[in-house]
Amino acid sequence: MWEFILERYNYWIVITLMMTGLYIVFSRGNLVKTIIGLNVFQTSVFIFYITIGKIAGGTAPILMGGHGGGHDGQGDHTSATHGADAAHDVSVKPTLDDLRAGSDAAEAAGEVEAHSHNDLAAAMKGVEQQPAYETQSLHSLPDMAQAAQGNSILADPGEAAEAVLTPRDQGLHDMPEAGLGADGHETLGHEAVTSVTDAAAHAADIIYTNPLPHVLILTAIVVGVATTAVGLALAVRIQEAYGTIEEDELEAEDYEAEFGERLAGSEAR
Amino acid sequence: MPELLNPGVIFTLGAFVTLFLAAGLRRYFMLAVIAFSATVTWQMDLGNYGNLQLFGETLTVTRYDVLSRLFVVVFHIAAALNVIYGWHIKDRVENFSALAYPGAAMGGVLAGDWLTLFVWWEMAAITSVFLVLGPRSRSTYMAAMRYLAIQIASGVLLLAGIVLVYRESGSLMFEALALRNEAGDLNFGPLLVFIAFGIKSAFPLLHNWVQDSYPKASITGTIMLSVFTTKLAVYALARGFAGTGELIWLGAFMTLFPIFFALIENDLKKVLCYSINNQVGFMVVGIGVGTATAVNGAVGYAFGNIIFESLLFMSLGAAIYRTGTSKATELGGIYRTMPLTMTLCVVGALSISAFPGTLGFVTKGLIIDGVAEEHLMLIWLILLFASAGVLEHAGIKIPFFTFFAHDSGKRPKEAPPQMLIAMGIGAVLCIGIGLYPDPLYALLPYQDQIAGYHPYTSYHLIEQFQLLLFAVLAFVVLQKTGWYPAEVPSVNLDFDWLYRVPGRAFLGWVITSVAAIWHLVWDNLVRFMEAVARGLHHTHGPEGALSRTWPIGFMALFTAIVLGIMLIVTFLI
Amino acid sequence: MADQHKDHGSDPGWADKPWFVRLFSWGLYLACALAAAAGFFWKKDHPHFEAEGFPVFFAIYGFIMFFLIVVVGQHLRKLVGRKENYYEERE
Amino acid sequence: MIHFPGLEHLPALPVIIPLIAAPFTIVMRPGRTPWLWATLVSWVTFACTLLLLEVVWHGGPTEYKMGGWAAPLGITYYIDLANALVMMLVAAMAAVVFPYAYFSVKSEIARAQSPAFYTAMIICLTGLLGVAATGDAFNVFVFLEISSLSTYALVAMGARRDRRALTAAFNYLVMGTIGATFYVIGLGLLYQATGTLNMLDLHERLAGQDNKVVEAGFAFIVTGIGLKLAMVPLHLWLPNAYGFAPSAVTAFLAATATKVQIYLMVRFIYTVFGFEFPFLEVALNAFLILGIVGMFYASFVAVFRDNVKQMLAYSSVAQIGYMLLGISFGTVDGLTASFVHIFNHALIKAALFMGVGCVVLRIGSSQLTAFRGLARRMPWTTWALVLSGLSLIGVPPTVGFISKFKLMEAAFQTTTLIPPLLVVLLIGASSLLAAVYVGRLIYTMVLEQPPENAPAIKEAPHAMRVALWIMVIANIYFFFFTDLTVGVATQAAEALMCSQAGCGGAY
Repeated sequence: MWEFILERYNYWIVITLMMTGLYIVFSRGNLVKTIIGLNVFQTSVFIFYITIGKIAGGTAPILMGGHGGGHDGQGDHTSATHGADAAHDVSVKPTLDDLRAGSDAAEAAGEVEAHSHNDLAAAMKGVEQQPAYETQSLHSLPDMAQAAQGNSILADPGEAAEAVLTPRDQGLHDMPEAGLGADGHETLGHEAVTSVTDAAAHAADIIYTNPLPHVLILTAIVVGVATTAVGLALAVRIQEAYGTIEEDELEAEDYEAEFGERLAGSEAR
Repeated sequence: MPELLNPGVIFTLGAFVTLFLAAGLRRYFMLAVIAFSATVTWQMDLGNYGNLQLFGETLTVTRYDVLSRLFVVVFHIAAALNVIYGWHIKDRVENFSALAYPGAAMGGVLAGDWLTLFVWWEMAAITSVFLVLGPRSRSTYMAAMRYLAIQIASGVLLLAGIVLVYRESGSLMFEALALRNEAGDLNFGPLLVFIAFGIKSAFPLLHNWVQDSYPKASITGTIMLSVFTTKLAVYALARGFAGTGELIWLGAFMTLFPIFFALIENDLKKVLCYSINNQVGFMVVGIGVGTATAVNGAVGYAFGNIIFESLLFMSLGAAIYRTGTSKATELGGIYRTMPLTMTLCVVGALSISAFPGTLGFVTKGLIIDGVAEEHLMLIWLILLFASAGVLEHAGIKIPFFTFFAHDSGKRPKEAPPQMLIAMGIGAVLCIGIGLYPDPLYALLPYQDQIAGYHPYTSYHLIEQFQLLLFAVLAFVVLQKTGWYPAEVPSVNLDFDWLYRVPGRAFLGWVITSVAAIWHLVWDNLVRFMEAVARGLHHTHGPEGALSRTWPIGFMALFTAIVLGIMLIVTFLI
Repeated sequence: MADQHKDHGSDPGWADKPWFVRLFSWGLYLACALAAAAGFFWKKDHPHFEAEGFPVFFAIYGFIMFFLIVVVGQHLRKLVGRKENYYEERE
Repeated sequence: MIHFPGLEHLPALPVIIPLIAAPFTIVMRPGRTPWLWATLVSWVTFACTLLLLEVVWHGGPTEYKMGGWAAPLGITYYIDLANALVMMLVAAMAAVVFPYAYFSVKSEIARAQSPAFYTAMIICLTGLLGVAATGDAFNVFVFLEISSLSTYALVAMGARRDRRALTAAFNYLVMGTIGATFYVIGLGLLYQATGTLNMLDLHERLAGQDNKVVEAGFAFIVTGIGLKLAMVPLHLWLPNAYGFAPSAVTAFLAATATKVQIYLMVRFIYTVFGFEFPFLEVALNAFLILGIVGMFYASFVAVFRDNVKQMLAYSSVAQIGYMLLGISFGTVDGLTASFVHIFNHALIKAALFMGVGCVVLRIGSSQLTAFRGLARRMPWTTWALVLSGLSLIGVPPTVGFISKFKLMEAAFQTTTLIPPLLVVLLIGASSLLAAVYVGRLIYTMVLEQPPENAPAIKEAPHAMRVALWIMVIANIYFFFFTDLTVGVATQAAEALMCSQAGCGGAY
């Protein structure tokens, strides 16, 4: 019982934060406090996302030398011609730059963050996907995707172990045939996976956490900051217009504006 | 899209143009529209026109056949008479309705499919509500809203019925429906349609809106209202439910009950409203019988009724226009200065009573013959009884109390020329078609049946003369003996022996108790609705709990609660 | 079709003059008599109901029914008169 | 079809064009320039969406890979008829409302703020189009927040006329953020269970998974989107936000924002989750009941409202009830009815709010008393309001009738908790309520006398009147020509239903 609870300590943190944030929103009449409560509430979500992506023993998802995979998209990208062999010592960063240069839409607004981060996510996934694509082992595609799925589920190891087994076996079976080694796979590898097959065993020196939730959350943080900013700006405007940011008083004034009389008991509260 | 151009559309378009014309110009334009529409109709051959494709179904905007033709013709006449009669009317809204409302009625009559019918059905409700609103006082507003609510309710029922019928038959064509299936059970879809038609044709217990709303309109408004709504419904019944047995009894009851209410009614406008109920009852009986003769009679009588009922309304309206009142107690003796109006009114009265030589005679006989042919003895007697009743309230009471009776001392001017012209045309039609009915007969739907029919046979004349003359004799006798109730409500105890007549006492008892129950129900309904409205205002009004602005915290909490419920429900499933 | 049993002392119109009333009454009696008499000479060929064969059926029916309507109606006014006022008060 | 360069980017263009155009707007000189620019942008965007709809209609669903990354991993824009229709609708509303906005904005918003205003409008347009276009669930969140953030700012700009716009915007912000956060939480849970964010991919991988994680994800997402689309108990933010926002903003939002959210709800229920889940039945039943409750509750409130803008805002809540009702039937017909109503209601409400905007411009108030005798003072505006009001009730020949008819037709063919006939009668009864509040407005405008000391006023400017009447005419046009609405909606609904029923053709 205790183990069950303690093992999931990260979720308890998330839930505590979430409840704290929401409670502040519920109970505080001060608009600034409401916004801060909202912020806390959002923060809990960030942590939740991070906790999804974390893999025990995994390191930050920045590619180490020698473990690059084909990471480019297919299409008419500048980096599209990179093959698996050419990409050995290319880290994620230049790829990201390429993507930035290539994605013509993203520069315009605050949305730039959203796009580039999603692209980063895509890039990390692409690393995994590209080899399979190039060898035209078409039916291995979903398998690879399944492996990725397994990976993410493994953040919650107890639940997902069985779910991963079958697709993983197939996936790992396909890959050597395609002459790829475990290149793509190990990038997002996991000890449970790597310990099962030989192919994976000698390739998985470094374990990365799942990068996708991180990039998602970077986006969410940007949104959260923007929301907080707009909310606080509104609070400032309300202060200018009403001379108060206490909700009771605002309500009383609005009531008066609507019905032309004081709200009963508004002074008392 | 000339294909889509039918009288209904022409009138409607014309009505919208009227909105933008100068007041003086409108009446000429309106006449021109009617003339144009008549020309278009004249040149149209029988058949279906204006097939539209709307969500996969074919709609027939215009079905011009023997049944719809008759109604279109008479609606044109009525619309024209109204415009002439109301030549002095400069009110924009009323002018608009004077075209749009007949247009909607004609569109409905010409509709070849249910959907088009529904569209015009609602249009008729909406365009006519402006007439009820006419004087724009608080009480007319309330009456208009009640009127609109009832008319829209009819529309909603119709739509629901249409959907059901469409589901069962897979066809949107407006054809005859079977109210009952082979096993004798009611078909639900057709029943809804039936009730929708019934509301518009003012079936018993669904009739109150007529007396409620019509008298509140302006004079011209009342005349228009009297013509179109109920007759559109009669057409729809004839098309959809001819031969439905239930209609016979409904119709018979419709001819009966207004007689009594009309007798004691002091407001002559309301007397004529009851007369509408009674007259529509005759038509409904004819439709219910459903044989060729009876249906011929029903639609023929609809034609006639539109003319002479309008004539009566118009002459009464002229008196109201000059004296400013429609109360029997405040009118009377004005034949001295309005002889022409009086004469024309008498023509209308003779016609509605079906005196030989008038329009009523040549049409009503068809219905009564249709009933007799089917050997429906009781119905036949009821219709004869109702004929005597019509003579009483429409044939005698209206002209007598308006123009003769006790002298009110009023000496109004003769009706203005445009009114006299309109009434004159009506009177000429009454007498003209009465003497020479062949053109009307040529318009009736079942030509085979009408071919051998001659209204002026000796025994038919004798029957009718006996019935009517002796009824008039009864009136004279009652007058001379002073037994005829004066227009001022007064009770003469000399007659209390009559109370002992069992039938009469029973009838009185039934009527009072029905009235009492009705008021009880209605009263409580009103009280209940008021309570509901108050309650709703309490909760939904601007200060009500359900519509006020809540604090953010509450809203957020509410959201969390909803989420919680969602989670619990999802988990439990 | 006129009567003068209530006169407000104003000038009697033509319909209120005794000669007209007399003329109208006698004309009506005569017409009634003729109509009733005619009933005996012309019969319906194929009556739908037995009643139709009776020569003065319509005359009697018309007279009685009219009479009935009026007397019943008069009574009803007393009974339902309340109803009229009632409606108006509600409005 | 003529092929010209850039056409392969067509699915992304409606989102990209306004996105790029937005930052330029903010640096423009206050006054006419930003308005002209925004109008131009909206027209170009509208043209793109029309073209896109044409392509999808005749060429089948199209896919666009952002940055060239393939389907399950990269962000794809997946455009089928459903979102092509919604995108077209949103862009069309922008194309009409933006030109309309000039005079209204001039009087309601400080001149210095006008570049910011149009920037926010364009960004809002971007966000709404993005939500509709994208096939990636997380991307939806991003666009959702893009549109929402700009909306908060837009609503707050109504403060110049009535400071309550500020509190309304603040409430909206808090509620909107909670909704969006719920959505993100739900999405995180789904990601945890599947490892993908692509909608079609989610659908495949969710198949057969029915555990607490998925269930919780579902509950969070439905509540989140439900909040954004103002489903009845969660609608509290909407009336004030619409009521106090500048007129042009209200017209645009009322016509588009909730519609896009409804689309999103449909997308999640039919595409992402599909019918394999027992809890879906619960959600549909909840929609059925909440829809009906909303129809009546909000209509009743609308009846008693004296502020016409708020009255119409509550009416919007009621109309959302109709759309939810259509979704809840879980049939092609029901879904078609919902889509048709999404389209038609956008036309209706845009026209109504634009009409009210004209009145606010000339009389300076949206209280019912300001409408007294309006027929004589502003006949064009009045009759536009009357016609679109009739459309709201559902009187033929207006689009409102088509909506009601399709909905009733759909109701008859379904078996739900509530007997079909009752549902139909309820729909009819709530139409009567609409007739009451619209009737109240029409009576005030047409039959009451203007106040005695009323100053003479001019009709609304031509730009506004033309835009308004375009909407009114569209209200009548789409009654007679239903190919675009009913035709496309039916196909879209069939495709959506097919995708979950496994008939294979759709994807």
